[in-house]
Amino acid sequence: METDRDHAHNERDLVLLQPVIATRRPFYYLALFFLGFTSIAFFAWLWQLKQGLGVTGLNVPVYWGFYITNFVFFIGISHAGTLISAILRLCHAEWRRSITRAAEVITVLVLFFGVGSVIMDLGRPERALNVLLHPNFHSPLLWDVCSITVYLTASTIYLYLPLIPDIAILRDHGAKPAWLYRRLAIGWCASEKQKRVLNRAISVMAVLVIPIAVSVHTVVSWVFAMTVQPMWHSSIFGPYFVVGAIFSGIASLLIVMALIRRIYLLQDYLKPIHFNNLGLLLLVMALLWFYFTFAEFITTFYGSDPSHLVVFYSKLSGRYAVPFWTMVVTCFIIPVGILARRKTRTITGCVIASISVNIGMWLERFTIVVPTLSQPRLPWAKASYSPTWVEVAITIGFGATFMFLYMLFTKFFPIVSIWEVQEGREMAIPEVVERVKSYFPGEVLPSA
Amino acid sequence: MPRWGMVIDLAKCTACQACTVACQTENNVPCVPPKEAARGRIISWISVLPQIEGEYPRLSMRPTPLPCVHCDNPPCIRVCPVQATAINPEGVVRQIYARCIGCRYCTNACPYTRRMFNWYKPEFPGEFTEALNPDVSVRPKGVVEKCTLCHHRLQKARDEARAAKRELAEGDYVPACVEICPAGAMYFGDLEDHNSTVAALARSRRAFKPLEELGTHPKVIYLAQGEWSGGDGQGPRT
Amino acid sequence: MSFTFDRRNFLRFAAGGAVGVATSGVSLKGISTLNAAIDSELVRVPSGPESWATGVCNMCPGGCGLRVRLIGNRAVKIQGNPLHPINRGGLCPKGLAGLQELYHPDRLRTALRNTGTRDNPRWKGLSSDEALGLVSERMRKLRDAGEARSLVVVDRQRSGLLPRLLSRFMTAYGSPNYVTMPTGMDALQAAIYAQQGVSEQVAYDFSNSRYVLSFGVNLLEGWGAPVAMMRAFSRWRDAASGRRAKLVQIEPRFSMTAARADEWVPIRPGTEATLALGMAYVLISEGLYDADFVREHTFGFEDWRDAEGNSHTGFKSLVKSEYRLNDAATVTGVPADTILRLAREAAQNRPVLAIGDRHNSSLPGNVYAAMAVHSLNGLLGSIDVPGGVLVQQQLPGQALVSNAKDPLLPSAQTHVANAGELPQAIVSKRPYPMQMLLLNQVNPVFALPNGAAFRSAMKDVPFIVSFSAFLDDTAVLADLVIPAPTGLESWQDGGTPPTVANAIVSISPPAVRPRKDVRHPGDVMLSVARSLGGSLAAALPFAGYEEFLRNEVNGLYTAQAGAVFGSTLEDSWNRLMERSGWWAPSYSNADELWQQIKKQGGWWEPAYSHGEWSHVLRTKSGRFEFYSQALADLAKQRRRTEKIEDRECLPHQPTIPEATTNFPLLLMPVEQLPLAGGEGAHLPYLQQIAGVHVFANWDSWLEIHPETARTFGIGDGDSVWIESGRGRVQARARFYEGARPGVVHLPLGYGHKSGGEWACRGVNPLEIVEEQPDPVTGLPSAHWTYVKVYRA
Amino acid sequence: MIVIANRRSWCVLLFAVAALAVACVLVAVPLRAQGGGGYFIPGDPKAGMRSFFDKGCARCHSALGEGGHSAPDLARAPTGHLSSAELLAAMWNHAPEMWEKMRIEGVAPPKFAETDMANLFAFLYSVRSLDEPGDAERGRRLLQEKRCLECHGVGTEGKRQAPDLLKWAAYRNPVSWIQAMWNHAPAMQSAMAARGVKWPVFDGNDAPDMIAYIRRSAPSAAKPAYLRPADPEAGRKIFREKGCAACHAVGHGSRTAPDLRSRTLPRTLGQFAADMWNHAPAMRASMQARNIARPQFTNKEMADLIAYLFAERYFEPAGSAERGARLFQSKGCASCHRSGGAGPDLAGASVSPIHIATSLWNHGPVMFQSMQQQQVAWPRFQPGEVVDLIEFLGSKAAHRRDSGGRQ
Repeated sequence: METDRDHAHNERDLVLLQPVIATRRPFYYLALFFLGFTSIAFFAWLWQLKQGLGVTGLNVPVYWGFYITNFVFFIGISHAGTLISAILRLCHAEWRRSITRAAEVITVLVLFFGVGSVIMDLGRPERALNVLLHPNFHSPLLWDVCSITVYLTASTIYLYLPLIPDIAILRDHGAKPAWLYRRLAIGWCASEKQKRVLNRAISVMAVLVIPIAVSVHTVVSWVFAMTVQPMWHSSIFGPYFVVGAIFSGIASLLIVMALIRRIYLLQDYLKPIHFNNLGLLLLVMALLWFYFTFAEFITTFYGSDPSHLVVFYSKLSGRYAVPFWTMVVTCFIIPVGILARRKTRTITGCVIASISVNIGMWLERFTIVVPTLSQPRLPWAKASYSPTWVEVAITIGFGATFMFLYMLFTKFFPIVSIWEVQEGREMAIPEVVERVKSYFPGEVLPSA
Repeated sequence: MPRWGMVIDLAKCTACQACTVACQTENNVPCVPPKEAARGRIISWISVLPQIEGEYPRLSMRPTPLPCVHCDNPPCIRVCPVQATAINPEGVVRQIYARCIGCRYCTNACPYTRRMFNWYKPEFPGEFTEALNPDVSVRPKGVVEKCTLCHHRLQKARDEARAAKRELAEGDYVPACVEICPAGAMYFGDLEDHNSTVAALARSRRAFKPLEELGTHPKVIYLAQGEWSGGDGQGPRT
Repeated sequence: MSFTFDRRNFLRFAAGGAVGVATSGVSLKGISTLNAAIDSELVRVPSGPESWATGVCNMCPGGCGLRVRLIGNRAVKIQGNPLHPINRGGLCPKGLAGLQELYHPDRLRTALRNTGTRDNPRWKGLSSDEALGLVSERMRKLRDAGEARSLVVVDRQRSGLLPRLLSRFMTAYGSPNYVTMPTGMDALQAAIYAQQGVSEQVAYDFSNSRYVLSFGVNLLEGWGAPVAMMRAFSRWRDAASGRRAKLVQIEPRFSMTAARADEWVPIRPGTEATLALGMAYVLISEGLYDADFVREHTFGFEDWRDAEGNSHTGFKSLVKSEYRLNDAATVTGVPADTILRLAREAAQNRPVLAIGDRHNSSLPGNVYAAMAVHSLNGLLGSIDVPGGVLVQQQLPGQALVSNAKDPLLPSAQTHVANAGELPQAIVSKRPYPMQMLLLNQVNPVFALPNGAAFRSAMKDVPFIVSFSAFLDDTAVLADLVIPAPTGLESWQDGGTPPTVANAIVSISPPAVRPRKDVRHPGDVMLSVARSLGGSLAAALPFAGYEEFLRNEVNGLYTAQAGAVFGSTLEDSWNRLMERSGWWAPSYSNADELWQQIKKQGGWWEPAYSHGEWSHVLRTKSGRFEFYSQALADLAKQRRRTEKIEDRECLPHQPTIPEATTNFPLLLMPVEQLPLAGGEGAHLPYLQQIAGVHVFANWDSWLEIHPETARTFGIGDGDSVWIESGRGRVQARARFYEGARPGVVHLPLGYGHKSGGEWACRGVNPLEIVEEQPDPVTGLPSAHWTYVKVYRA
Repeated sequence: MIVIANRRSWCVLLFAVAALAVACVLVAVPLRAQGGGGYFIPGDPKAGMRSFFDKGCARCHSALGEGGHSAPDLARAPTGHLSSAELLAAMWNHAPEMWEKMRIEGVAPPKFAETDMANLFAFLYSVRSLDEPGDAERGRRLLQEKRCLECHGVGTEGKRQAPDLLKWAAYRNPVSWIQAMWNHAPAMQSAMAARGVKWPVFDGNDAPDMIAYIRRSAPSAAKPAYLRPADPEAGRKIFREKGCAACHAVGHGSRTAPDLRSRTLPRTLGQFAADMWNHAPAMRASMQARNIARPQFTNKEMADLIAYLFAERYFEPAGSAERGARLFQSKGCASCHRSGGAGPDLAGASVSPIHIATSLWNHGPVMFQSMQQQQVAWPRFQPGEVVDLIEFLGSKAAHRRDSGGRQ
């Protein structure tokens, strides 16, 4: 029952196909720019492969540094997508419709970099498949392997399913390469049956993906928490990491949205309200994050286990005070300062807060990984860790490559879900009306 | 089945670090170049921890030779994703170099920081290769290595005992560090055998285990330094 | 185009899957290739038949015996010889590192001849035979010219058989100038001579002592016979030995010895003598000293009158007037009750050993301070009793030349007595100009406090030969360098190490084939003797060093005493026997003895008979002299006067220079076991473990108390200059709580100028220490250098 | 210089003598028990020393100072001479005390094989026969008291009528000293008689003490001259050839001179030799009376002779089986050790002190425990009683074996 107005809107939605169809020159420059970093990172990795991990700044006892920080950070960001979009979907938050795709892509892409970071970190990456040949199910790292694999599969499916109708649209618009879209559309013709199947599949995946996502980051936290090392061995780590993950995920999503909005001129689709809503969510997460951080540190402080306190003070006032307090400022003071006020919760405000949060969350990962390692229980040499160019290059390269792949994605698929927006426009409004009405006493409505 | 263990008498240790060097020569542990040493890349399966406390002039030092303590409940084994480290029935925690993927999770899980990583390909400048022990394989870059309690010596001792048609006796199998200790501060043997020296020492009132509170159940046991007790004719006070 | 899961789609997926598996299969193969490639970078260790050889450790004078594990002809492991009485199977890290010395990349491959100048050497390789020819030619010329006496040999060892060969060579050649390197124990030795009249090496019966007072001696850090010392330390703490002995370390710095001691007494630097005399005050005033011993066997305790009727101050009145308890406490900074307690404890826990003055293996202390400390041994009757101060047994055999020179009189008019005074003798051309210098594995330019003087004096010597395995700081100034073998590739021998009482001879055949064109100095000297012919050839009629050793073993056999190294059990048995007058040797002729020595590592005298006063108290009075008549004679002789002060002959506190505003900090060089004796910096094994207490390695560090550092604006790990009146060196500051405020420490053994990249790391504190000759012996001692420290 | 020259010539003489010795046996104790001959102590003292350390005896006990110090030095306590049976008796009587101490210290009593025990006995026996280094101070007093210095000099001290004692300063072994003195005894005796000096008698450690003083007074550390291990087999020959056997008996009834196996004779070799010196005038008189030539000895001969006598003294003369049987009843052994009793029937074993000592260690602790439970006191034996008991058990065993053979 499409109205004309809807139809007109639908026609206008085709602007979303624009990035796929037409590519302007700056895109190539930007791509080259990113690829430049990628190639430096690649070279750095080859160097590392040839020489060994000695080319990093790692040492005894700081065996983990940038790579593992990146791993946790990237896996954290991956919660942007799938989790947020799944939660919003399940909550029938209708404003989600134009942002879910952007979020889900982040998830899928960034997961590769999470896994990639671990591969970078391996002394013998060529033996990585030993995790399948000789799995040790007692190892939290193996749990990670499992949960990340499941998560990657699930979120890829979860990305793909809502993509099918859009791919069909692309196919129908003769986007090239046609064979790609033909194949990927797997015969979508928007029949009622297909829609029903698809919607059910998406709902099922949304339900599935939430526990998987929670598990992923819990398990990541367990990599640390399952050891007996001071300030790693903490039961709060699971939820703490999940919250942190969602926190940084939302922040990343906000940044990406702002970029897309700006570059592809999608102001109509990514409106201040989206930023406002996500900003509020970010605010909530900032408060939650602070709560967890506070709980974690206050417990350690009152527990006064000497080995824990050494790490505690190295963060609060010792060698890691700068990253630590920067983290507190960037993760809490700046975002809360900006987002708590209606006036500053603008798009720019949100982006500033998000960048700040991402920096802060990276630092949080860093101050979790490194200080504990550099203050072992037994007094070895006071170890200090500073990364080498290899680690920095690979870290930047990972960021750049992620951006590049993300750009590439927007060149093949619409970054805002066309059909969902359309569907929302067509079906959601009455649905919402009905739903809201159902919240209140009054006439009993016949079921829809 | 024996349970191999070591007892280190801190009262006798002079912190000379002969154990460190003996271990290096026995187990083909390379010396890293000075630049790498300065970056904390020295590989040493047993090192002496100085453990200095206090302020001038009230100072104390407890130099502690620390090898892998071969926990009965080793935190490192649980975390290895590829089962590259395992505890054998005789209680020796070993590393399978050919399987290790070099993730260094075990090195981080070890509360004693007694697992070492090969940051580079091991280098033996000049003719140092001549001094390599054929009983111990040289580790490639990128894998974790650790104290094996000189397991190759156990195999050799077993073979010799078998050839002589007798049981393995106390003292047949001793790791290089224990063997060399000039002060005789280190003891090695079967903790399960109640008559062995180590078992007797492990029962001593001076005995304590490193980081015992973590529940790792180390099989390297220390004897506290004790104090001089004046002219009362008593032995070392505990 | 329906969205169905039909057959065609299925096939399509299947095909895709197959392709995927195939590609991953290929990549798996690639991965395994990569894996194999990385692993194949590894050194494959060749196997071979295993065998064991005996050895003698020559990494320090400690005299340990080795067992060397061989695979084929490769030495793969050094262990202690379990039969050797010094180390009983144990070994220090230095001995273990001998393996790296053998296979060291910086070793000299051939003999080298300097065809350039001393300042700008150009090295030309030549065969050892050619080099040998050069040496004999030079020596012949010198001898023919009637200047035989101007040949100087500087030897490394003091005990053992090579010194015997060298000194015999020198005697036959006609030169009195056979000298050894000064050691840290020289002042101590002089004090023993002054008070006991004994010029043999002093020995301490550590393992039977019950109370050891170390006045700043770094007992556990490479002093004396390091492994024997560690074994004694272990015995002090062995429950089976009945009672734990107490080690009291009196030292300003919290050294490793202080850390391992039962009590550490931090003391104001340089006031050890006052503390010792303060303790003597307590012992005397409380009547705790060994009155019998003092009455029967000492001289100069009470005030006395000499033959001319002049009255002299006795030790008792000296102590009672000048070193009262409270005064001593004020001077030393050690609380009076601590001094009181230490003295009482010592008196109640005999036998007591007092060792000092403060010195380490390369820097001697002060003679008067050493006498003050040794006086405690006299007061407490610790002379030649079990657990006391002993006198080293002389090796039996045909010693043609006595090496024992009067330690108080190094500078005789006829010869040079000590490498330390060689620069002075060379430069001043007194007693006569030196024409040729032969350095046997010594590095005086690096190791002596007057190394710089040595370096410049070397320019005045026309011909210098160095036996050295490395082109070290001294060898680089020589005209001819003959590569010396390292411990495992030649015949080795060792004598009784310092501080050990029982006579020991260790001998071992070469364990491996020589790596390079090396020549044992003994072989060189023997072939020189042969080619010079005449009396020289007659004095040393041996084809090679092995034959010389064999001949020395004959000497051991004729002594009809002692035993080949055996298990502790056999030693106990032999000791039991010898003590009751029976000798049950395991050999019946010299040949058997030789074979057994080669197999077991050596021969020794397991028993020591105590209380042979005529032997251990050889002073004028035949007693232990609190008032040293030898010193009195020396002073009279030197000043050509009969009038000397009592003070010159009695132990006393030497004066201590004060800090100045320019140089406010006292620099005390310290020694670590790995680089003890200034040797070992070229060995990575040792570089890795030196400085463990400050987490330093491969480099010098400046130990500084955090408070002191903050006063001078220095942070932990800062690179700083340490400047004295002589010059400045740069090192990294390390905060060390164990450094006394106002005192800084630099480790010895670092900062070679030549000898390979590894050896040349860090700085040599001897470059900036002030040279202060000891007032009595004239030997270089260097304990008082004030410095300033500032950020680089 | 004269002193040195003399010393050297003495040394040469000594070495010449020593070189003659077949020197693969130690002190008074022959090692090769299997080597034949009748005077050998079964067991190897050096191996016994290993047992002494390895079996943990040395943890508490010492032997001449080597070993632990919390229990008696077995070379010194008890002070008298002990034969093998007496060693056993001492061990038996103290066993419960030792076990109790071991129990408190958490040490398991060691188990012995019979050869171990034989070696241990050999070790204890020989170590007990060694002289201890003397006390020089006491030696100096003795030299005065015994009026030696009225003729002899020691360096600057004493008179010059007789040779300076420093001439022999190299001699470490009291036996060497006594031998030298013995050979000159007649001359000395007359010189002393002329001066009215009483014949000096050396008790206990007198001789080593004096030797220690003389050594201490030597101008520089004298190169020591030791005795080589002696040969009891040769000693037996000397005993016969020098005519000792004419008067002395060795455990076979009394003759005119004392039985040389008597347990009242001193414990150590040196003291034994000194005893010989002490009786020199009496012996001389007795010899003169019987017209026997006074024997002269080289120091090796003297050592061999004493070695032979010590080998003899290891064994006790046979006891009485009858007394043994009574003891077996009175000490309460019979209440358990009978056929069907709580303890094993002791018949059927070849019995020797070493066998009993081995069983004592291997089974004793259990036996002691069960005795305690039954509140039976641990029996104590006098040395002679042990011999009787052995005799009894031996005869009983023989009886059983015989009857067994008949069945």
